Amino acid sequence: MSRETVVNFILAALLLAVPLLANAVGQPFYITLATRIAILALAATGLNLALGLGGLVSFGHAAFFGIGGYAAGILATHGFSGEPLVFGLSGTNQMLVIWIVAAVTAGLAGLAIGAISLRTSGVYFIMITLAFAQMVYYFAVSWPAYGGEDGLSILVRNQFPGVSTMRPLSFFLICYVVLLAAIGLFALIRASRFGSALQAARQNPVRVATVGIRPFRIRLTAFAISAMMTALAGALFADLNRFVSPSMLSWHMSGELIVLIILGGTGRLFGPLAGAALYVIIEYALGGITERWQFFLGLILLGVVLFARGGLLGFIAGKARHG
Amino acid sequence: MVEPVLQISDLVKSFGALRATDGVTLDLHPGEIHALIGPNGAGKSTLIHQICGTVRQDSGTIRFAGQDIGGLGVAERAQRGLGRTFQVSSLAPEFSALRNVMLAVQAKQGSSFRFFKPAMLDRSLTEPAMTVLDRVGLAERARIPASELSHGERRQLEIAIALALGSRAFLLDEPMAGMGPEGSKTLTRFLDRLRQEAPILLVEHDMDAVFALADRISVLVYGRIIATGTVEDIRRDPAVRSAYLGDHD
Amino acid sequence: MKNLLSAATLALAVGASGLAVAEPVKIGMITTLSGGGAGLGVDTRDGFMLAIKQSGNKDIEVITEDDGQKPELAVQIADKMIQSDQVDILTGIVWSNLLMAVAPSAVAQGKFYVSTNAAPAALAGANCNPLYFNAAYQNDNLHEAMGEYANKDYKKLFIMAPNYPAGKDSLTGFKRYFKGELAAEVYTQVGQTDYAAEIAQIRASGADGVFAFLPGGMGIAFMKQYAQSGVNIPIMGPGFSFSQDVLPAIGDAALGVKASGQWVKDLDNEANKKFVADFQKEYNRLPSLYAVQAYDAAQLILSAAANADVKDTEAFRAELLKADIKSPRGNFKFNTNQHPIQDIYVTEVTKEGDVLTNKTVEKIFTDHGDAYAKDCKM
Amino acid sequence: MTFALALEQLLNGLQLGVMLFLMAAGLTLIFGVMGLINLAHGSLYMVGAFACATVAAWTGSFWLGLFASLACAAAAGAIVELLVIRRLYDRDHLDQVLATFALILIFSEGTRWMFGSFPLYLDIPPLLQGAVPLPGGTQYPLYRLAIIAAGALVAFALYLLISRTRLGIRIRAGESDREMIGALGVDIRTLYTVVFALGAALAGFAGAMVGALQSVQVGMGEPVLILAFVVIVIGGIGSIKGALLGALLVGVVDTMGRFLLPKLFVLFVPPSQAGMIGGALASMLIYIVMALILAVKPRGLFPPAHA
Repeated sequence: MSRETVVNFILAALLLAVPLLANAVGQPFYITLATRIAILALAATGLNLALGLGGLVSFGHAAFFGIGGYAAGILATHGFSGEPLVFGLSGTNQMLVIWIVAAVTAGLAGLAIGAISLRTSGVYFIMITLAFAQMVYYFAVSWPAYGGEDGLSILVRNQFPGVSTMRPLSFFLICYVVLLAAIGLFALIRASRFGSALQAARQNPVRVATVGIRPFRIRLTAFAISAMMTALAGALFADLNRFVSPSMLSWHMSGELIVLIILGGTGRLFGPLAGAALYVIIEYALGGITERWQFFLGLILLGVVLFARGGLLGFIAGKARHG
Repeated sequence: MVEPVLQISDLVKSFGALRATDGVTLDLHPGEIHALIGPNGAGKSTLIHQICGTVRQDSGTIRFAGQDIGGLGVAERAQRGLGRTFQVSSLAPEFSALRNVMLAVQAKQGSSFRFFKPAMLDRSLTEPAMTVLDRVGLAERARIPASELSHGERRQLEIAIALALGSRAFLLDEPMAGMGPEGSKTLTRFLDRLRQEAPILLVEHDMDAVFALADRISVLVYGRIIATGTVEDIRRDPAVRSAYLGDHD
Repeated sequence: MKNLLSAATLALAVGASGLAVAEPVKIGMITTLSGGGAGLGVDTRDGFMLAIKQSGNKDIEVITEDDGQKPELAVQIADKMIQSDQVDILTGIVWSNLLMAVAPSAVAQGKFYVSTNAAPAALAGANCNPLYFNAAYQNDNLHEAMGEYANKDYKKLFIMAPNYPAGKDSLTGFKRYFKGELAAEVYTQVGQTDYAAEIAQIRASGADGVFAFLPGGMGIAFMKQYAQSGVNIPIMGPGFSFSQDVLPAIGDAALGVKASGQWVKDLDNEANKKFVADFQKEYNRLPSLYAVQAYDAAQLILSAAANADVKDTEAFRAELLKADIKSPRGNFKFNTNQHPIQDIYVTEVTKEGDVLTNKTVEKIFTDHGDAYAKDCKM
Repeated sequence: MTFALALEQLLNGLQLGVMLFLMAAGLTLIFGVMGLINLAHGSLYMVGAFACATVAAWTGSFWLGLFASLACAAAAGAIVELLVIRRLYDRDHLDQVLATFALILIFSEGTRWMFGSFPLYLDIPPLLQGAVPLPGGTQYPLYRLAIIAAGALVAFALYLLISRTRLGIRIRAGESDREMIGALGVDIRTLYTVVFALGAALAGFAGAMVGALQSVQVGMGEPVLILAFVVIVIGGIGSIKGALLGALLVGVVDTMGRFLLPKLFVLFVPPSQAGMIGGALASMLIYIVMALILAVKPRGLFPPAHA
């Protein structure tokens, strides 16, 4: 077992142990904190597929995060009120259905946004993805039906068959399992033929075309899968907060998702989890000490980018290895 | 007469006032090594770019295996069996040599959209890739990342990739560049055998290698082919001597 | 409007200060102390803490945290305060969108929420809740007051607000009372900083007055640009557009603007004089509307805590409902939906020495409630 | 719609465009010469506004404030370049985005630390107060006309700087070939610091000019920053000409969209609905325009030849 595998295993075990312990000693807030870490890690794992494997620096993944959130919020609202949604379809409060809707919607949005954005590269790609996210953001802010800027409250957390989702620990376990499944999927994709093509397209796009693999299709597919995973996280995030608002779509959110990946270590399997854990802990610990915590967060980020390029995992587990 | 694998007629490409390719006609027959030589700035790169599709010609035709490929993209040409090697860049520098070749195998199989099966456990990828690596003499270095291979090894890897693609013709862009004398000799022997797999259009500065390998040589100067012929023809050609060999020797 | 509680307000008017309390009360204050809207949160916190300090009550513990004006952060803090710190009462949120994220789930978990500012219509009508109190107003109130005021002198108004729910509520509230003609109804972008396009429309509209709801930086930008435009149509708006926190930044451009407020600095009552003096002494600046609202919220909690155990939800709620406080606003009592019934004034921006502030022009509504109380069934 | 109103809106669009150009010129220059994507450019804009407001409050002179905004923003730019930015030139865009994102956090919270949470006051100088008559019988604020003039002047000065001066030659050389310029014996490190400070000064100047018109507060740079990025992406990153035309395009499209779209929707739906839908669409309009342009021209309208 490589050192990174050991570190990954410890990370996964810690994320599980903390809420169990918190539950045992009656400190449910730490369960909430761990749930937040799991969900942000899931969102960032989605982005990592595009950014880490594919080299696609999307500065607009908040769009997918928010689409997932709104899918959950809107379906739950209709499920609660009983008003039909569209074409006579009703809302629902079943998480499994919501997840599918969230993922499919975001996948389609990802295909549309990707189809245009992937025509560009470099800075243009960063900026056009940002522009698309801004479009969705302004749409959500000014569309009155679902709360606009005020957002949308989900009065009761959505249901999962056989689990009481209002219990913090149960909800955490759902998020945890989904996160591990996503990380597993990430690992599979990374090692697969598709993953080979995607990573090669990042390393040398021109050259990849000369062997007869079209980077555009590979990237577009990766972008859509990435969007779906991030949207799934968005739906869970909405359920965690029992609330959705355009702030999930803001460019700060996109920036934060990138931050998580870099903090943890770009392209690494558990990078997003390490990054999310670090970020939430920094936010919580610093926020408890000073109102100026963003100032210090900025300094820490700067330090990581300038001096610790491998992120947390790079620091602990050494240089990344590739197959 | 056997039909040429690659046939280029009256190819023209201008950049502003500069005619980089000025009515080039060139062909490549099965089983032969056709070397393309010329001084720096003669337009060799531009010509290669047009053949493999990264630069679009202004006029003229490129036929490959009996079909006009002048309007196709890079990937389509590669899929039809036009194998190109590069002077510097590796396919995927972070990947091992094996995974680089596997990538070529999967490209040939046209099956990049498989998401779940680990490629390393996929014998339909690993076996052909290992076979090819063995043929170019890289089997023992299969697990080394491409970026850590030596200069010559990377060249061998490039050829392995072209072989794995099942190329029906090779476009080799300065394969000898940066090689030591020993490496050059090994590679020369290898290329000598390679021509039986598929014909080679060889762009090369190393005249020893060219004269040792080439069945025919074309000389490109200022975007024009000034002579085509056997090694002996070219050695004797006065125009070539003055335009090229003159300032080289 | 039902005044079920008018009797309650006549009950012993005992000031909160100096009363010993048996049971400790833990209050969680979530407000905006960083980011663009921090000014409002700082005033909220300071107003609230002034009342707590004056009470000398050692059994009241207030935990304050910064929400950075981010809903998801506010939710996280609320979870922490409820689950970890085990607070009894939450308060302090400035913005409607953050309140909507926090309050419904807080009251669902059996905690009191006393709002110091945000008052969306969504929580005032059918979705009112016994544990949710609003010590400030209902979002529509100040806009309604301006609508009523505009009836006197204006025939044709140009009205505008940002394109978000509070903005739409604002214009709806205004139109509920304004009987004249509308020259145009314009929705601007949230956070917009350049109003040249709107000012051009105002110039061309033929309106005889402008009603603008543009809180915070938006109002500052609009007023400064309007003053330079050469358009002389009078401006009016709800109090928060011309509150003490933004007036210094607008500068003289604000002079003469009419606004509405349920509190004005120069209101002639003892509680107000004391409050303004104390606030200035403590913080060395003039209080804003937000400070007063938070001050009253703290007073309400203190008064209830003096007479009931916060763990006894029913009793504590009954004490809160009595609204047994001396508000700087003067008359103050709760409506059936636990939003205030209070007087609303029209004010004008003036200069006292070098300091811009608001002075009272007239009382436009007496004992004003809100339009949603009738839908609230508790 | 009258001629006067249309003219006024066109001027408004121009004025917005000119402001955006001041921001975009610095961004695009920095990208063109150093290949750096700088998210913290909006923070330098904020620095300019705060410097101007503070100095104007001390001295009572807007003009001294304006000078201070140039000096402070340039100084802040130079310091940031020396401490942080120069370590980023050979990094990929991802690292640059992250590091400059971190700089935004530091600048914003640092400014709040120094100046508090309340907006500062900055007034238009007496010389430029009031409005002037326009053809068509309407009036227009003198200050906005002054901004348009100042922006045009800066554009012209930049043109002269780049085409006629030694510094300009070096900048152009830096844009076309980074290795070459070092070989020519130009001190490339100093050149980069100077270019970065120049871009910062332009942003600070814009911040001060706009500060007098809007509110001087923390976070004021972010909306402008995003618009400026839209501008340079539309114009072609690295092209000053592209930045100018992109800025004017965005300024006019945005202003006209906000003005005309609600009017357009009045034809189909009731007025208050039209206001909302039109307003919503207007706020998305420039992003839609940008996406359309990039879909057709993936490297903007005027992509620099070398990139």
